[in-house]
Amino acid sequence: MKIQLTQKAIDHQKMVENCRSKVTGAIVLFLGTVRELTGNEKTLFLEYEAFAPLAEKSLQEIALESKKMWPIHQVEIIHKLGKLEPGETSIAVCVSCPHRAEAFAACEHIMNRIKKMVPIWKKETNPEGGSNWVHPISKPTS
Amino acid sequence: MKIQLTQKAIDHQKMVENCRSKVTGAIVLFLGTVRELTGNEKTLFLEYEAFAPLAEKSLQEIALESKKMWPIHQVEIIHKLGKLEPGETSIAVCVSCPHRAEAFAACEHIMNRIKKMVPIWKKETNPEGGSNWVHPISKPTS
Amino acid sequence: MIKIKMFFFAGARELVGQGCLELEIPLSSNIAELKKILITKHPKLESLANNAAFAVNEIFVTQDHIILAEDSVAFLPPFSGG
Amino acid sequence: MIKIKMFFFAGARELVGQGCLELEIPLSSNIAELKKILITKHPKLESLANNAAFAVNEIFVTQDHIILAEDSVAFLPPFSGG
Repeated sequence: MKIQLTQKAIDHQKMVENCRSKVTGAIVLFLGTVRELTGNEKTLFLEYEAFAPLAEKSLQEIALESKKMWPIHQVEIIHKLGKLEPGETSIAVCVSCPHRAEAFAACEHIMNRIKKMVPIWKKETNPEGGSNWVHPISKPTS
Repeated sequence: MKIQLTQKAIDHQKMVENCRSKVTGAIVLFLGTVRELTGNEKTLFLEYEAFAPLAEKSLQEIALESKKMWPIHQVEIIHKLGKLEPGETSIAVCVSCPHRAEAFAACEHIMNRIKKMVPIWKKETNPEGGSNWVHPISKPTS
Repeated sequence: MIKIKMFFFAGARELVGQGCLELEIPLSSNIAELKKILITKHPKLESLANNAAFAVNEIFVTQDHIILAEDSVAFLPPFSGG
Repeated sequence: MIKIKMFFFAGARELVGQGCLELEIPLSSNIAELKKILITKHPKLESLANNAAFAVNEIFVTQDHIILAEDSVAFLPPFSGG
């Protein structure tokens, strides 16, 4: 199990290889990437900020909770912080399980929980230089 | 859209980069990997065989069908044929979509369809040299 | 009688002993009738034949599909790819 | 009165103008009461405060959690990670 907040580019290739094993038949990797357009709003870049100690603890708890729900062999979660440009990976979750249905369910569950439970925030800056923090009141954005 | 049957190792890193875009927020990669144990049966290696022209056509149809069901930006499917050892990737499916729920659903759907619809077969060889073709009568193995 | 080409894959190929053979079948035979002919020639194929899919000229077909002269017919045991 | 440390993040940090400040609050205040004190000092925080989560000493707490002297309290606006 590896949980990490980082300022560096996320190496998803390495995550997959860390999750690969001879005892599992399925690896699911999810990458969240920065979109240039949200509706009609153009994004020049994003900045991610975390309450790091609690964010790491929350990610740990989500991973442990998921290991109780599915036969997860290996799970890695890495979230990038700082400035990100369109196309870049902001988050990567990789899971290996004996069978594919479990791996898909576990990986998606982990992402849903991260969106709801982890104290990380993003600020959008548009090409005109305007910026705003994204604080979804009703429902989390994806 | 890229569909491929190959004798070479699957480069999933490249598949992810081909699916990455500024207009999508989610990439899901699935890897099917060879398990060393199925129940109590040990596997030394697998051999995959395809009815290639029809398998490629079936994979194309599955990808096109999925593009009608979800807003898929890019999809790549690669299946390795020939001899594979435990831990190796036999199949990789990579999908990018605007949002994560779509990407998970599309990728899992594609895998479920591949298991049912594509004329590819595997033969298991155990450490004692015994081998048998896997022809699931009632339900497909994962 | 018409001449067709039969292709066998995976377990079926091993049971028949070859991947491809020429076969003569009655005019206007369909896939269900072809299956019976194949089982008569190769009784070991019966279990696989009852669960196999068939393709003619690289297109999946149903049991009532009529086979024509020179057709290439593929015997496809239950799939295990992925 | 007791002294606590307040930490603000993201939009809340920008509205308050700083990420960290010391604050005096009445003895035995809970999170709900702290919120009222914060909104009185920084009226612009109201909307975020009503939707924020709070953590004390790096543990999530509920509205009725009693704050102790020297506690580190984090004001966590709705999350948008991932």
